[in-house]
Amino acid sequence: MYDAIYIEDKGKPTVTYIFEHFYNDSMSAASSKGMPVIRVVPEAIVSESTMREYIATEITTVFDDIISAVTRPLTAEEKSPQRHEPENPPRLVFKGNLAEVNQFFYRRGWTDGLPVIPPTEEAVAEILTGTDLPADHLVAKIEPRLGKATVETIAVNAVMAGCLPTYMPLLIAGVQAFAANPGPAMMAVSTGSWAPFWLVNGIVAADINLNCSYGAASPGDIANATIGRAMGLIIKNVCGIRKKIEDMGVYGNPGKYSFVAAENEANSPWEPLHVERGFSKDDSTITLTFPQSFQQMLPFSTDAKGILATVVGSIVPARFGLFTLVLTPNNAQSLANEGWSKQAVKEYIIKNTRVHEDYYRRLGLDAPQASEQNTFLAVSSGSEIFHPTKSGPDPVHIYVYGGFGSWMGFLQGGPSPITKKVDLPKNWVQLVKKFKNIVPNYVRY
Amino acid sequence: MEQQSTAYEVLSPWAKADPISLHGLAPRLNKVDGKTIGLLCNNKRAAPLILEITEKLLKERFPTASISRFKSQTFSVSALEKEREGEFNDWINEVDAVIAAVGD
Amino acid sequence: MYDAISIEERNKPTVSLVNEGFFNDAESASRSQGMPALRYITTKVPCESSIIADIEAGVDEVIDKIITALTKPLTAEEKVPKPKETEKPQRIIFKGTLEEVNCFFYQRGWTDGLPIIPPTEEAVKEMMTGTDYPPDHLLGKLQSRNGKTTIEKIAINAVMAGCLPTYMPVLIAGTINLIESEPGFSGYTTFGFSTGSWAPFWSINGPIRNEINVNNSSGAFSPGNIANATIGRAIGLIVKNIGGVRKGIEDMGTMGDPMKYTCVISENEEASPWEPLHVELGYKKEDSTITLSFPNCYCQHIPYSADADGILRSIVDNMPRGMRYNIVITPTHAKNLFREGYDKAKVKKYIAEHKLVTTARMQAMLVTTARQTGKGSETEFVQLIEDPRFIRVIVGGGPGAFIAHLVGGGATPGKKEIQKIELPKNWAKLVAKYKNIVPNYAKY
Amino acid sequence: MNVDKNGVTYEVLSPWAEADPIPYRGITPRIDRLEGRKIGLLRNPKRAAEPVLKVVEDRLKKKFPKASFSWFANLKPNERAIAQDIKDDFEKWVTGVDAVITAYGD
Repeated sequence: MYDAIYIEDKGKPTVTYIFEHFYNDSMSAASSKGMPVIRVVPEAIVSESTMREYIATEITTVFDDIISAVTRPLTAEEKSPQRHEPENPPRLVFKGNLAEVNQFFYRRGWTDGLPVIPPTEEAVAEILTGTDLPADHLVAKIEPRLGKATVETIAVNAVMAGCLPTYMPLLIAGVQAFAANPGPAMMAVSTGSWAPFWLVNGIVAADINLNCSYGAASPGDIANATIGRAMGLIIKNVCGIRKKIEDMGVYGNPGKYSFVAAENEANSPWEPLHVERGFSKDDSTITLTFPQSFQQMLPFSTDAKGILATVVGSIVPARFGLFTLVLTPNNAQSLANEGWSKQAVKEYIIKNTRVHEDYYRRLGLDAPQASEQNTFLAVSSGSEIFHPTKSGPDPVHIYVYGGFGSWMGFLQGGPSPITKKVDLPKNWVQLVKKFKNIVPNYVRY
Repeated sequence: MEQQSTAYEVLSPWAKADPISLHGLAPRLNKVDGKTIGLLCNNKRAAPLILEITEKLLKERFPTASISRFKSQTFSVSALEKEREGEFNDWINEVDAVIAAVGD
Repeated sequence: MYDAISIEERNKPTVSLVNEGFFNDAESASRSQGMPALRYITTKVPCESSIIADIEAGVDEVIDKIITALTKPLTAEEKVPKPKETEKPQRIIFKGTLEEVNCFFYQRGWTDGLPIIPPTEEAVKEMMTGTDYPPDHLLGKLQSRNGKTTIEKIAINAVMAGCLPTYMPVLIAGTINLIESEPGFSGYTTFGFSTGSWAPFWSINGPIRNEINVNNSSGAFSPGNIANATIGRAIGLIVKNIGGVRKGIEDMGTMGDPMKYTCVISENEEASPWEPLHVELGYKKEDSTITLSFPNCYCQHIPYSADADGILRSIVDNMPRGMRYNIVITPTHAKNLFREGYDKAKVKKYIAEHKLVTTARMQAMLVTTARQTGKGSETEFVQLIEDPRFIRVIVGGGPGAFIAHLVGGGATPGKKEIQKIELPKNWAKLVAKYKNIVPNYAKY
Repeated sequence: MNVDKNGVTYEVLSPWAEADPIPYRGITPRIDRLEGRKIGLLRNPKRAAEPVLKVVEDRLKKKFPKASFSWFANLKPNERAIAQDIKDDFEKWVTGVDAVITAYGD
């Protein structure tokens, strides 16, 4: 909708064809840019359709509406639109028992459907001990709603998600990563159901017991479970991205519940991701990507030849965007033992994953400049699947996490990673001590 | 047993947002014949087809209208193609109204 | 460890070699089979390793231990282990504030790390209104610890997950599905535990879908709908707390998988041109059912074009390898296929016949023993999917072009894979009570 | 009993299921030596199982030249050999060996 608003602002009447199911999404986008009265014409042409006769019928059906939208005089509301939302929403919104709070929040569309901890003054005050920043400090304003991510709002959503205070520094850095460029908000609303994946590096991971080993991305660890969840709630309640209204993901993605891992730096033979991306080894960082697909495979054999052949032979080109190879420490060690650096593995994958020359033309993605100018589709027009561009110089990444097994993970899709440094509060050591022993203790049976 | 006598008083998770200035729409055309109608196309697959058919219908219905196309290589010209802003503005100046297809 | 136990029972000493990461798993398995003293040795040979030098180094390090394990006389404890302490399970386990309850349950290893609703008498009683079964009704025993699966335990875990009482019939049917799941490599007893990070995926059919608001449209797999979110979560907690499958102890998933938080969809039967999944599997349209599989991949892609050729060719090109396949396609894609004469069987047949792989790239675990391929060639192609019934086609998803795959294990034609959902007598009243709990999103 | 500032406290039921205690059995007496004995090697279908046992066989042969070896494969993961159609072969094989080394190659 942004182009249409831009053109209206230049004084030219505009009308936009919108797939009928995207009406809410478009109007939210238009409101967020200050033009809630934009004229659109809903049509029934299914996204990415290629069926000419069908499109012709649909367009003919709505053509009168198109003409009317550029010629029909404006109403008073269209000339000077009025605001929907109250300017000063209350800080305290509800009072009730646990079941009532949960139902109230769910019905307001503020949760993910799972139970929340009520964000009381007391609980929010406790979680704020995790940061030196004042509660009203503005971390970022985030598209599309331009909601203000203050430290307090982050804390409220963190309490709801079940976070411990020691996760606040990561959440603040996570918000900074999400707000770093328009890419994340675009991915979060897209039909492609891209899920934010958060990789954590540096000492903060061990300090908060973030799992980097067996089952890192499975439920069972409070840090992995609640950090991703809190970011999901922030995307909902600060960015204003709600399912079926702004988030038009066709199928959705279970990765949107929480998809968080720490890199298994201790067992990786290579420099950790944050060092590769220019941070100091002593820094802690959080890195955001938006995979659409998560594929797991066993390598054809566990030596370098087998691992690389599995990657090259199994990458699926139509799942375009960034490719991140997840290796267990064993697989990384096998490659390193045979002299492979991370960079060499990445270059090997870029050079050797190929498709037929006409592949991208058949997909309708053949404009070569598309990939040069596009911030998040690192696809090419030739036979190479991965084509480094100005905006996506590094289309292949490698993360090392997981237990001592041979499974490999393919995270596919989305724009280039965004990495932000995690700033720790002054009393970090005491804080860590206070919360570090909250871990599961499984009885033997 | 939950003792329901007292309850949780809770803070809102829904962030504040600064009120943004709201804009009205540009004045509409009084007729289409004789005007230059811009067709704006993004790079989603269905968009070119939608506009191709729209152009055909416009020409049939308004023989004296003229058509000018602009093709964006990304999903949104103004948001992402800063370097083409000049070209885009020139195009807007040339046309009297715009029909956009995002082909989502 | 099962064969080692069989051999010990036949009076032959054994020693088992396991990867060092599986120490907890081996110990848990031997205890649960009643032979806690079973001798096993952990090695540093990486899982699934095919590197001979690593294997030799790993074996050389423990060869003396292997000999000792077969020859060193038994201790008194090994001959006659102390009988297992009878667990004295308390029904009421804790008393405290919301924060304390959450912390206590998490530290006991009973949660997934997310907040729970405290399962008080009152809350469990409300949950039990969702079923006509008495609390102590025993459905069976759930692997690995053979936990007694009573209706009350299901209700307690359901409260923790945040379920509404109307989900109880679904949870009971889902749990029965796990209990009766095929032993071995097609069912829960492998996929709940294995290194492959397989996640139970539940698809719901029949009238109950709409009565409890299970999302089958945009974002069905995303957070935001209480039914999709909490039904999968509750069964995850049941697997943990009744089955005793805990991460890093019994669940040896290497990388982990967010699908284990919850992975639930219902079929959009109204908009599908085909018979729904449960009708295909022999149930009546008016029955409600829950169908189980165990994917470890979740992949999405767009079709090459919107017609049958473009949809089917893109599916064949984009499907990841697995043993069993779920393909979720939108009603629009389904209608386009239907218009060109494709029923579900024909879609499956097309995919099975066109998805080829060289025998060299065919991995043993992907096939049954009859097609074990061994070394193979780079030029000889075989069908990756030997039986089209290994593919499930589910119609769901909102507007948009994408196609989704959930691939791994599941679809066990002719064996347990689907369970009918039985409703309590007062169902209509219950539905009326809880049906309007839905999100209402403010405009901005 | 703790009561938080909201005056709310919960008395909660255990989610951890009961399980019947299984009678524990001891393991079978060991053999006194490997030399001259017949050692069974049992593999599962995981890729590393066979090469691991081959190395074990090689090392033991060097240490105990008069020991003999007998292989058995159970190629169905997590299914007991005694629960399959290979049951009879398995029973016969177990009877014929003096001790068994298994590798799960997991």
